Amino acid sequence: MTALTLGKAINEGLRRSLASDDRVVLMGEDIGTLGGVFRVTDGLKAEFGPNRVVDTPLSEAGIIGTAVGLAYRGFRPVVEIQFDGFIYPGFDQLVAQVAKLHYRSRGNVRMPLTVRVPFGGGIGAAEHHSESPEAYFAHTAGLRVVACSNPADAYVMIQQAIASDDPVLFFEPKRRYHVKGEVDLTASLADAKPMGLATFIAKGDDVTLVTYGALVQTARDAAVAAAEDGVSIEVIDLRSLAPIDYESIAASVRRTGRLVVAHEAGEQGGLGGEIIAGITERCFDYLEAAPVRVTGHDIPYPPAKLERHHLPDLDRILDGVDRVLGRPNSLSGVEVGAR
Amino acid sequence: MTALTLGKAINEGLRRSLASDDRVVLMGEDIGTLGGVFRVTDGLKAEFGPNRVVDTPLSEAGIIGTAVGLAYRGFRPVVEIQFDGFIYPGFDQLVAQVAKLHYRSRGNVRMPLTVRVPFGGGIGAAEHHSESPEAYFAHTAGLRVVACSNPADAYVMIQQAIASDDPVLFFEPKRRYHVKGEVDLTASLADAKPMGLATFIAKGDDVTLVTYGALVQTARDAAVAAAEDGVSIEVIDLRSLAPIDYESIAASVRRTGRLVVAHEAGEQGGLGGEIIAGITERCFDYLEAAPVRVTGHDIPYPPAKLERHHLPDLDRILDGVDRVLGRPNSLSGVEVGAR
Amino acid sequence: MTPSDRDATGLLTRPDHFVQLVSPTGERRADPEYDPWVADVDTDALARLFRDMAIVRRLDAEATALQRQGELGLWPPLAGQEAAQIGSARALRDDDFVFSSYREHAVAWCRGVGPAELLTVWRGSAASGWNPFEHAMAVPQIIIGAQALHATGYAMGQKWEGSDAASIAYFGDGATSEGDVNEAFVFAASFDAPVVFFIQNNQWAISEPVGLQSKQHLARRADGFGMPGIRVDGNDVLAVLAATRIALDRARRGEGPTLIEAVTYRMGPHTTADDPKRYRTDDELADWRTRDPLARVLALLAATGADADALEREVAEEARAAAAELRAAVTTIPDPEPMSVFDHVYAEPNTHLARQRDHYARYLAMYDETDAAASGAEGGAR
Amino acid sequence: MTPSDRDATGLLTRPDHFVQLVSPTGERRADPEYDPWVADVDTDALARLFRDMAIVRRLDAEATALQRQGELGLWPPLAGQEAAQIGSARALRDDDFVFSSYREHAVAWCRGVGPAELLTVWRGSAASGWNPFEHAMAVPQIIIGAQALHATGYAMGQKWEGSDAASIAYFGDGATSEGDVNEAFVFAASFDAPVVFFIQNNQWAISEPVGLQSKQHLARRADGFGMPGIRVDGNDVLAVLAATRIALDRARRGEGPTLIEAVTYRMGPHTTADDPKRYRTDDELADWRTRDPLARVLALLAATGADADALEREVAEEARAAAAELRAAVTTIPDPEPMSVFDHVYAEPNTHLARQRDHYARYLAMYDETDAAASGAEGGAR
Ligand SMILES: Cc1ncc(C[n+]2csc(CCOP(=O)(O)OP(=O)(O)O)c2C)c(N)n1
Ligand SMILES: Cc1ncc(C[n+]2csc(CCOP(=O)(O)OP(=O)(O)O)c2C)c(N)n1
Ligand SMILES: [Mg+2]
Ligand SMILES: [Mg+2]
Repeated sequence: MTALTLGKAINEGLRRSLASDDRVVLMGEDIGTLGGVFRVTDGLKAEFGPNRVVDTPLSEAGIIGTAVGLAYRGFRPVVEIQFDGFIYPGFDQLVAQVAKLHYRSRGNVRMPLTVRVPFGGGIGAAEHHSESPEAYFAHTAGLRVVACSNPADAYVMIQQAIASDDPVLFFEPKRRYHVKGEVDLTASLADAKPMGLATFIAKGDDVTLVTYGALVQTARDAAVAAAEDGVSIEVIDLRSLAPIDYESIAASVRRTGRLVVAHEAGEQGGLGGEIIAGITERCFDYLEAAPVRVTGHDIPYPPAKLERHHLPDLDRILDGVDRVLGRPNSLSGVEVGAR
Repeated sequence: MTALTLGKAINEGLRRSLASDDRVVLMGEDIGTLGGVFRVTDGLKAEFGPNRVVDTPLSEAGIIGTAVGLAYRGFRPVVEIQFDGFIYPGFDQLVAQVAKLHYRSRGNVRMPLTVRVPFGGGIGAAEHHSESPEAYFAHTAGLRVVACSNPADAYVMIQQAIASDDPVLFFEPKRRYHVKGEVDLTASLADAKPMGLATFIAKGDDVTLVTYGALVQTARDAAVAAAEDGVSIEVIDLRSLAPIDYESIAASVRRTGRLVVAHEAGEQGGLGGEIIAGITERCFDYLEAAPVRVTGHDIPYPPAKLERHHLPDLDRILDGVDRVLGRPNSLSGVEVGAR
Repeated sequence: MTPSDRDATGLLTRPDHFVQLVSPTGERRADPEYDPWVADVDTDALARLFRDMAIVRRLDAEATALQRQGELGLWPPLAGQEAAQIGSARALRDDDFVFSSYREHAVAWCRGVGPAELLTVWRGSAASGWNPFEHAMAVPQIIIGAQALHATGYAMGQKWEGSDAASIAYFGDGATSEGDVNEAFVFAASFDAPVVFFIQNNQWAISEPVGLQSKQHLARRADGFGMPGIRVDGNDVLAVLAATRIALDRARRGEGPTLIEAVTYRMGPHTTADDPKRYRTDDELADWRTRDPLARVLALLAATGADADALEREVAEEARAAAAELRAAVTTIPDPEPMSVFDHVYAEPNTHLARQRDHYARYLAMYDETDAAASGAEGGAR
Repeated sequence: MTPSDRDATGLLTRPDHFVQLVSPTGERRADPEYDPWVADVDTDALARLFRDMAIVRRLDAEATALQRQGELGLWPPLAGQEAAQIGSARALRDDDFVFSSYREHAVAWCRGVGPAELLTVWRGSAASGWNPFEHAMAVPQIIIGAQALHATGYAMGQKWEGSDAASIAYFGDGATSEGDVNEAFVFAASFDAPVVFFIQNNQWAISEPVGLQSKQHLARRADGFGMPGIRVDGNDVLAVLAATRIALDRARRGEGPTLIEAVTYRMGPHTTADDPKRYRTDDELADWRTRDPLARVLALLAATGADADALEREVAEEARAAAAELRAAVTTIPDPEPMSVFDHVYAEPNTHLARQRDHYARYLAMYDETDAAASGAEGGAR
């Protein structure tokens, strides 16, 4: 085991994928010489050369569209989108091409792209640098969507995403890039937990708390805090956002009867709704209270000095837990059905 | 009252907006000389001239991006996207600019754009011509999203959308373009029902059935068919997809205790999940069964000969109604929670 | 086929040159720069090009008829663009790769796409009609311009592999306004990708004249992106062949992309759903008919002493046969199985889709049972 | 200011001309085409241009320092690009409209944007610092290239209204690879929009050299889109002024868009978060220092007999004062109210957001109550 930051763990995962399959190519803005604005690809161009780690022109549609062509040719492109908010110029190529080509070609053309997206807020950044666009992609048939939350997972999951014959949107919680964790660099992929499965981060009996990405750590902290208060929270790191591992969540909710979903993305049309609907469908008779969403507001990502009033934090998650438990909370006494 | 097709009703609404406000400009591919591929803008260029009804170069980002500039200058651009599947090249301008500019400019710059999108399937079209991308926009803070379902609404709502100081995605159910209905062309906008409110299409006591766009007619037919079977369905035409008129839906569900949501878009991350979560939050104690989604599959839109196996139709909606009522249905005996 | 002493980049020196080797009336026009590239095209070869064009014109007409008769959902006719498509596609090697839009039926013909394969997607029977790797040609692209980037990426891969094969992207005049096409130019130039950008400027993007997209010749777009641009008479099959060969030769030699603007005309509607009378005049059409790509080849053949009439008759017969084959093929295209709607969404197992598929199978089965139970009852399940 | 006998489209005749009116060492270079456009720039006017450049350089350095000291979250320095920005912005009329990227602090200076207005967004205190309509300048655009389309649309509106005002879009060399910028060229040309596309080619897009984006001079991009392109020494304030005036004049006279490539250099990091040592050499920087935009104006002034030393001293004093004002301003920027996070999402009432806002207000209020109840307790609510 080696202690690595999450960013470095991804770097090592990329290195291993590059080394083990010469069809893997990395593409993106500033990923080569500079090693990426977060240094996630640091050293890889020097090691594998400019045809394997490719600095591209400044054009997201161009990057994804040429990656499609490379996939046609049998390559496995790993694309970096510099920040979450810069993925939209490439949206058409992702939604109309990457997601659909396997279907369109009746299985003849595979699109084993991995699209790496540093996502989420909490770093005091400028506009467009803190977004959580994952729901757009989870709603897009043909794509798989995953989010890592810790170095060990990140190291394995990036390799699984690259090895997948389906296109994978790979979300990296940028504000956790510098958090360290133990990583087994020699772990074999064959034995690894599939990236489609969720992980139980903390066991608990009273409430099931589902989240992903940067908020997993916050949820874990919330569980610790709640335990002091006598509330036992089961924390699930979703990992796969599409498809969702409903089996794991449902198993938990059948025990706890209560569900809280937390994400940084806005509530309206966010994944919280999907998960609550999916679980209500599967566990209706087990639910003891209406599931609760704790999310970012439905606003454009706010300026840095306001982001703490946007992002779910430990206290807001615990307030959501209180709501689902019917304990005193911010909405106590409010007729929530009112409008 | 005049009997008009839905397409013609929108045409009349556009005409009235163009006539009453000289800052209104229509922009799009083939909307001028040709009058649009669905003829929705027929005759308007001849009537208002080429600076009011503008044939643009073939570029969706270009259309929406220049419309942003026109809005800066005080115009009210009404943009036509030729088909649903062609909106994605303009996604970045919509999500990163149109949706955010009022916020970014602290209220100084208004974006009173209307983006007209013929949407949905059922017309036997080629790929990319039958999509339902509404959930992407409903998840985008700063946008409003509406869908009309009949000529009378279409005539009023298009004018309301154009008059709105917020950007509105205006979804038109293309397979209903040719369906006629009575329209009051002299109706005053001031008295009209706000486009943010849902409409009760049929009153009923047993099940609340929520849908929008082309499926409203299907839902109405389903209610008639169910009535023969002794089941009383309340049909709600959502009209506004963001924000959602939860007050109307909740009022209904509190009476019926049962909710079915139907849409052509895929289930995963679709609006059905949002509505079920929102209603569960508001009406948990009133729910007598798990709400049910009846949606298109989570697949790329299939070839024409398969679309009837993709789109929810009367029978699939009634099967969903049977599920929520616990009557024999396609999933009878299936442990739905199994995975 | 490659005049070894020639430097293809010489074409950069005449950016405004309009390449025409055969005039509309069939005269052979000498062009010292382009002639060597078609020196091998003797009477027989020219006859073969004519044959290609005549057959695809006939197939196109047949497909239009099939659409009118309800056998196809839609058809985008190529009539008028035979020389642009045949001239360019006949310049390709088998191991070059084609990325086209929806109108390149003649290119598909050259790539060996069969009649049923060609019609499948327009009949609405399946998401596509052929395996791209069998014909080295991607299936039709409907998102305007998107394929330009795919061709560029593919070519980058060809280059990185050290192959001397190239790729070619076909798109229309309207497509040049899309960001994707311009970004493809940027990438192709930056990576010296062995790709040919082949614009069929057929004067129209549905109802919009090319002048709305650009006030400059489209071939001139190339220079600013750092590649040569060739403006060629797209109704002159010989000139198109020469231009495409030059561009492919540059690509193979590692000199990067070339842009070709083939000036041609869409004689028919945009698709069978379109009515061109709403936006263009009969005169315009009549004018372009005088520049018909087939007629001039026949005239040239006649002028060079070939028995053009005999050829025409012979080829007409072949074309009739091909059309009959096409017509026969359309009914052989199988209707898809209902459950195939779920096939190929993913390459790997997907839990969510598996469940959805399973539920839909039960739904369909319920109807079968209901039908069986109420056998003879009309109106389906309910 | 407009030599009435000149046809600005004459510039099309010299597409490869590199416009330079003042050499790096301060010699005035005659240019018969461009000289008339700056004939009014006498010693005083030149001194004013120098003053602008010197002050913005100082302000830029101060802002960088403020970032280092934690007063700003981020700062994208303009150092090196003073002539490009001042020369172009001083060519504008008050009723022209500016759409810029994030680095055009000198343009903002010319538009009368105040120090607090300038810093607000970089301090992270609000979504933007000024009202675009007060300064006829949009707030900074971070999505690369998006503003090129906004400027084009705005200009279309100006034209439709019959105004003779113009708009200008500022973007970088890297931005030319984005689809949006190319689509803006298409629209601008198609509608003869009175817009100036002003590229500051500062040689780098973060770590990527301009050669990765284009192998051709960026000014050459213009011709293929049907507009003139001017390549100008972006470190020569006089040349930039002349070029921008020509372009604006064309716009006002209904002749449509012009593309200007101002060849300049970013002396500092991309932003304060960047470390340029990772991707470029000290030699390169040193080389560009010899082409400094300020030094050459001083040299020219000295050569024309002005007291350059006095001017420099005087302006340094002014710049110091401006910097002090900037520093003072930063702390006057109010911290935002928590609930303002919900402001201005919509222009009209929105039921969903109103409910969400209401819930969050209750949430915050709960903490106030808890705080009040447990007054003195540490660590917030829990
Ligand atoms: C992104 C996108 N926008 C719009 C359309 C609708 N559309 C289909 S064909 C067409 C015109 C294309 O013109 P051109 O590129 O000249 O090709 P041509 O049809 O003339 O061969 C348009 C606007 C589309 N298919 N894709
Ligand atoms: C759409 C988009 N992609 C990526 C980025 C990240 N990014 C910010 S600045 C920059 C480089 C811009 O280079 P250039 O256009 O030359 O402008 P300069 O910074 O040199 O002034 C990049 C890639 C962005 N802001 N927007
Ligand atoms: Mg065309
Ligand atoms: Mg730059």
